[in-house]
Amino acid sequence: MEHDFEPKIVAFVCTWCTYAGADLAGTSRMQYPSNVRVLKFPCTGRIDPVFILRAFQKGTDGVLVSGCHPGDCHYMAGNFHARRRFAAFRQLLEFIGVDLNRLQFSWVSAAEGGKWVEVVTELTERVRAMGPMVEFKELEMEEHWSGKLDSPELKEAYQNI
Amino acid sequence: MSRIGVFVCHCGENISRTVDVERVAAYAAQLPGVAYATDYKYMCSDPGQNLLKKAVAEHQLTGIVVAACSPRMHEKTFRKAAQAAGLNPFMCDMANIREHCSWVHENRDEATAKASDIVRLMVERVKRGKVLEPITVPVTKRSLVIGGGIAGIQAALDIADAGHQVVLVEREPSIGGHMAQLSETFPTLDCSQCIMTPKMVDAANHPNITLYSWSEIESIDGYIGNFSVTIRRKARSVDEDKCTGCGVCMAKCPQKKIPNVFDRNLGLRTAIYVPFPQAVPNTPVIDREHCLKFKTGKCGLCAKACGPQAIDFEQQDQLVTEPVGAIVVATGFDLYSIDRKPEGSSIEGYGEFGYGTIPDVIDGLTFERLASASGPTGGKILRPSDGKEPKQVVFIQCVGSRAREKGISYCSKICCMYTAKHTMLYHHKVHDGRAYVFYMDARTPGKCYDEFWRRAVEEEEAVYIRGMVSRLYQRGDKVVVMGSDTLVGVQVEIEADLVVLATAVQAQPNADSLAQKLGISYDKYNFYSEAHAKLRPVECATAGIYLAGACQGPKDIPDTVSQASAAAAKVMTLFAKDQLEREPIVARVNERNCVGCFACRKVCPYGAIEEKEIRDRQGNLIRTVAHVNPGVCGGCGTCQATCPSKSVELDGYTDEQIVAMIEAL
Amino acid sequence: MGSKHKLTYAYYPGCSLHASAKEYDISTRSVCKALRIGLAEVPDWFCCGATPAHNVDELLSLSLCAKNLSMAEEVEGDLAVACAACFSRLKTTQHHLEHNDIQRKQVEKAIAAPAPVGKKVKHLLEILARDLGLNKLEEAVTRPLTGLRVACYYGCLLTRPPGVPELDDCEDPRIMEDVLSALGAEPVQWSHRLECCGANFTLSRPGVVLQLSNAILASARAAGADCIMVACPLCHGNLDIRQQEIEEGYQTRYGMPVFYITQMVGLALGIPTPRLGLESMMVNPMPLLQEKHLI
Amino acid sequence: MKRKKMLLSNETINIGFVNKVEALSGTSVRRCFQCGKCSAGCPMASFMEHPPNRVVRLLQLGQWERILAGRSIWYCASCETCATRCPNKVNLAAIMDALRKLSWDANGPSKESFVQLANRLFIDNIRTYGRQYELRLGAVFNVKSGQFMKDLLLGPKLLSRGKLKMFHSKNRNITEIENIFTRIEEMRKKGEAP
Ligand SMILES: Cc1cc2nc3c(=O)[nH]c(=O)nc-3n(C[C@H](O)[C@H](O)[C@H](O)COP(=O)(O)OP(=O)(O)OC[C@H]3O[C@@H](n4cnc5c(N)ncnc54)[C@H](O)[C@@H]3O)c2cc1C
Ligand SMILES: Cc1cc2nc3c(=O)[nH]c(=O)nc-3n(C[C@H](O)[C@H](O)[C@H](O)COP(=O)(O)OP(=O)(O)OC[C@H]3O[C@@H](n4cnc5c(N)ncnc54)[C@H](O)[C@@H]3O)c2cc1C
Ligand code: SF4
Ligand code: SF4
Ligand code: SF4
Ligand code: SF4
Ligand code: SF4
Ligand code: SF4
Ligand code: SF4
Ligand code: SF4
Repeated sequence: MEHDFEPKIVAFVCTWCTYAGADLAGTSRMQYPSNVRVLKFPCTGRIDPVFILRAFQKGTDGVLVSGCHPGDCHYMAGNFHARRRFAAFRQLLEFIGVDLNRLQFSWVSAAEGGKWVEVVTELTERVRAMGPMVEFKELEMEEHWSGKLDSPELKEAYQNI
Repeated sequence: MSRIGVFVCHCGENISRTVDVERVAAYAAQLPGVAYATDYKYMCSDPGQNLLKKAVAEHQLTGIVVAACSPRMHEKTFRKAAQAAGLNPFMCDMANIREHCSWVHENRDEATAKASDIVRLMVERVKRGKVLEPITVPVTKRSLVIGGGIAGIQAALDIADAGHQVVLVEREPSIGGHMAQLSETFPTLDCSQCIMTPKMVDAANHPNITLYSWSEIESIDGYIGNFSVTIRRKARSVDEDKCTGCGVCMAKCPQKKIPNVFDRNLGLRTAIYVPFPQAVPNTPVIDREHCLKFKTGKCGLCAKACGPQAIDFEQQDQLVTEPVGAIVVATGFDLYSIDRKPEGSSIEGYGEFGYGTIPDVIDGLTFERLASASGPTGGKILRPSDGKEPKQVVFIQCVGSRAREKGISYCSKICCMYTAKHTMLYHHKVHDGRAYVFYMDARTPGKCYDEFWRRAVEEEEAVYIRGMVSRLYQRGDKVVVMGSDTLVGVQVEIEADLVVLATAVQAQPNADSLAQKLGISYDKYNFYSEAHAKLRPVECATAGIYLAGACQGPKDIPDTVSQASAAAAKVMTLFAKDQLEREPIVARVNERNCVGCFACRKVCPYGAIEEKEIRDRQGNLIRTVAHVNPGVCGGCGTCQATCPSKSVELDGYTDEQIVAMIEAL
Repeated sequence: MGSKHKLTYAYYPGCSLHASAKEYDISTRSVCKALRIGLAEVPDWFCCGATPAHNVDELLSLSLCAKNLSMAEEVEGDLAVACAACFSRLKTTQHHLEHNDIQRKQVEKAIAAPAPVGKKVKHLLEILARDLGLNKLEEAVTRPLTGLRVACYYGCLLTRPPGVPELDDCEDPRIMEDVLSALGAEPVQWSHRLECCGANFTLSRPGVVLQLSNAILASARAAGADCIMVACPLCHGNLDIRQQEIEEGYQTRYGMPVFYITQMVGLALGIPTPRLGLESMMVNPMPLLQEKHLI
Repeated sequence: MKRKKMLLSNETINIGFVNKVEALSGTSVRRCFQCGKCSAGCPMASFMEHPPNRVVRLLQLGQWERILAGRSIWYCASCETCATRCPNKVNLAAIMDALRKLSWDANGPSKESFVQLANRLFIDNIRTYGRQYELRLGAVFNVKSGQFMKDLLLGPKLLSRGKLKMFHSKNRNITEIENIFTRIEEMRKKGEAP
């Protein structure tokens, strides 16, 4: 099927769970939209929210962050710290005007090839319907960045990351 | 300048069916920094690997990207090949264009475009790769076992039999743990002492085992292969080397009325004592709280009586330090206390069951002492209040377990079985007596376990009542049990002579402080956490530390012994090498930038981050910075994402590498 | 509480203390006067709704109590409550108002006023044992109740559920026994301290009450108690007023006087019996008191 | 009692009712694992056709008719024993309150009319007098329940000891009580309160 707009999707995944889950989708020959590019991390704990900001700035339209289920972290607690960090990060993103529907957090284990396909397909379709990500470009144009970064809410949100 | 080689694999037709591999290779060839790109039918085959090796030499490649299957499949293969060709193995990476591309997309153009993107990203990554050397650490082939219950004894014996030195540390005067207190054991009903005592003696006499009883861990430093343990040998007041274990001292001691904790306070002991006759070592300890000499300065009868002059009232605690390479933690469990609630709490304890104010309400371990042939009643079941033989005994299961209200939601796993055992032991000893059991579920998963329970019901005629008890109270010399039978749907009242509560298995009260010394993690109930519930059940996430027995969670003896042997096997695996080699994916601190906030230390799941003092030439402290111990770091990268000043970096996943990939998206 | 500091309370007697439990009210006032504990009755208080209200209409029950609490705000001091049922309802209401925002808003709408949560609600037992203090109480005793064996009966509502009345441990309370020991009496160990007496079924299902209260009386007797001490008019009604009926129904004889806690304190303080309302008790306590030389 | 077979299906399991009970009582019904500790200690269990644990069980299965048709809920004395001892912190006493309210609102179909009647009179008394008026409560109950002779002998004894007053003075601020009743009624009409 042809679409007017093909979003660029980036997936930040943990090597132990979601990466392996995506592998499983492959060995099972499941099909999903080809929009996604996968970046592998040792653990979601390694994922710095700045990476996500950077990806959005670089014209990515949707970001997926996915790792092990709670309690299954290969490193015991990395995904727990990641979760806490991202909870605060979402506030920040929302504050600076990113539609949170562009950002998806999920848990996909090494055995969940099907879930990987679902998550990727859903996100791709959702972002496709939303259209290209323009918020950041607008923000940069308005040069509101530094001004907004000084507001107490943003500072607090940033400190909570 | 990087000179990267890109090798695009067809995988027979697995990749080339949907990805135009030639186009991908051509695309790769023109990427900045790529010196050579080609495609080949089977990269992992010998000719494929040779192709790679040859190219490294011919094109003076500094890095390699193999665009093929998942790295989980062949990363090792190609890194080995790269190493054989003289490259640092970590300068070789794979672009996954099979599992993540050709197998999941049908459209050839889309798949080819995506494969090209994946290759581009990986090229950017390898361009910024660093030469990493595998980390090696020497291994001290001695091990420490903490806790001398059946778990600790078994692990110590296995390791010692394999020819390695073991230091076994036990907090109490004797090893043996809870198993030494048991009478007979399910599911076979062999006598606990009979199978336990030989093992205790073996452990004490083993040439490779150094036993420190009446000792505790003071501190632990170091990391896998290289721990340094300081042990506090508590003052025993008896010289272990001189004492012959004759027992004359105990016979002479005038302080004879001290409740014996080992016998759950049913029996009495002297101030100089061994907890039980078969104790190992058989050297007494003076209980300084009760000894007259320590209290009043007068007495010393024991010292006068002791032939070898072993008694030493002046003895002090001693600290010894032992270097070890591996640690087995086997500190066991404790039972939920049914005593009066702790200060300040409104719901803990079991007021409704008498708070330990009704003398004939006892717990399972007390029942074991009553039933034990070497116990205070010589194995006769006699109730504590008046020493009469009880004719109706009520057992209540799940006391404190599966009770969120008391703060414990887990099942203690062993009490269904030991209660069934208790009904049998009781019936064997009191033929005209009857055992009643209030239970919610009978949980008997184990070899011969359900059969065992059914035997209690069918042959020993224990009356099992499906329901809980709300209250116990004293009426005359009986304990009235107010229960319910949920199957019939009525209330049940039984006038019992003795009530036995199957109280919950809990972690040792000081389990958390030991864990903090060891740097291992524990759950909210203070049971120690294994690295992976299914696949690494005897390892701690902290390298070089292993778990055995009930300290990790409620366990019966078969499970405890299996886990202890497994932990010993893990120790032996570690000791099979002289040097430890591990992937060099570890974090590194940039000491110049580090502001010493230690946010990283808070999140590190491995406790790998230490404080390091930076001093000037005169030795004055300038500041304290973080330092990652590469032997301990697991490589998760959480510290890096957390560090506010970006002073810590994970090798193999540097910010530079990742940002470059994002920029190249 | 420092010795110079005067103890003054707002006082919520509750319906029963103005009717069937008037001796509880009388003795409470006498005892407090003797101990220099000031009581100022909350003017125009309403019924707390007791069990029937929350049984079928929690919002009504909470609103009635909230209204009373808000009227009590007008009177200085913590709110002293004698009846265990009122105490339980007022504490429960405060618990809900503090922990449940939705309910608090509904209640505020119903009473058309902000929800009052600040007032400390205290049972007389707490005031005697903690605010005044057991030592002070003991000092004030002029006629120790020596030799009197008493079964302290808490009933269900004084201590339950956990975390709400917070009077004492909900399964093994000691506060009544502590007060009683301070008076020189001898609390007996017995089994039915916390068992239910049938409570307000006294009207609708007296048969239930007879059965449950009989078990309590029997247990007190078996423990060798001379009498029972209660802190609740409902319990009193079931154990005292219905005692004769129980005796007839179960073909037994208890003759077990049932005192209110304040009557016991009053006796020990040497307050003349008419000011303790002893004559209102259905089971005549005089023979016992004479036998023990307590009057 | 005849025990009709329970036909379970998505239609016969009334989860809406369960949710209502959970909302009203603020406690989880599903958490109960049927240990029976509540029933073991309940002073009223022997008077109930469904002991407390079974009331919760029937709720779990959405079998509300079976509960409301019986008199178990009207025999609960609100003694809080069950709630105090439940290992799962199920507040069964609050569930009983919720069930009674739902039954009361639906005007039955409880068989235990005596208890209902007593509750009704008690609450009417509050509305009329602001406080309890025990003599009237007892008298009206006896008349309405058809037990003219009940506690006949008790009355004079109580009167003679000054425990029953022949007359009852109304609270001076009785309108405020009426206001509370009417406000709650209005809130209910508007759906603002349960
Ligand atoms: C009533 C009862 C009956 C049972 N019956 C049976 C049965 O019939 N069959 C069966 O298979 N299982 C039975 N069990 C279970 C059995 O007791 C346990 O499986 C077994 O004891 C666990 O052994 P362990 O070595 O892990 O722990 P433990 O026996 O608790 O030993 C731990 C040891 O470590 C020591 N220690 C603790 N902390 C420290 C420290 N900080 N430093 C140094 N030393 C320390 C302790 O002093 C102790 O010696 C029963 C348990 C109970 C409670
Ligand atoms: C439906 C189901 C669900 C489960 N879910 C869980 C779960 O959620 N969590 C969990 O922890 N466990 C679960 N289990 C249990 C788990 O599957 C087993 O614990 C585990 O598979 C046992 O591993 P094994 O290696 O001992 O045996 P197996 O998995 O049976 O492996 C034995 C292997 O030996 C081979 N073999 C047999 N005979 C010979 C021979 N003579 N010569 C050579 N090879 C031979 C077999 O082909 C097989 O490959 C589940 C089991 C079932 C049935
Ligand atoms: S390297 Fe991987 S993709 Fe290539 S042939 Fe081998 S298995 Fe297939
Ligand atoms: S201390 Fe002396 S007397 Fe006591 S057992 Fe040892 S050798 Fe015997
Ligand atoms: S000195 Fe102490 S231990 Fe020795 S005999 Fe006297 S009391 Fe016993
Ligand atoms: S093992 Fe049995 S008795 Fe013990 S907690 Fe589990 S279910 Fe209860
Ligand atoms: S978080 Fe960063 S700055 Fe803080 S101590 Fe760790 S490495 Fe240093
Ligand atoms: S990478 Fe992970 S394990 Fe290593 S130091 Fe950082 S947080 Fe600790
Ligand atoms: S006590 Fe609690 S868990 Fe047990 S049956 Fe009753 S409500 Fe359910
Ligand atoms: S509150 Fe009701 S159901 Fe619960 S124990 Fe008391 S009478 Fe029984």
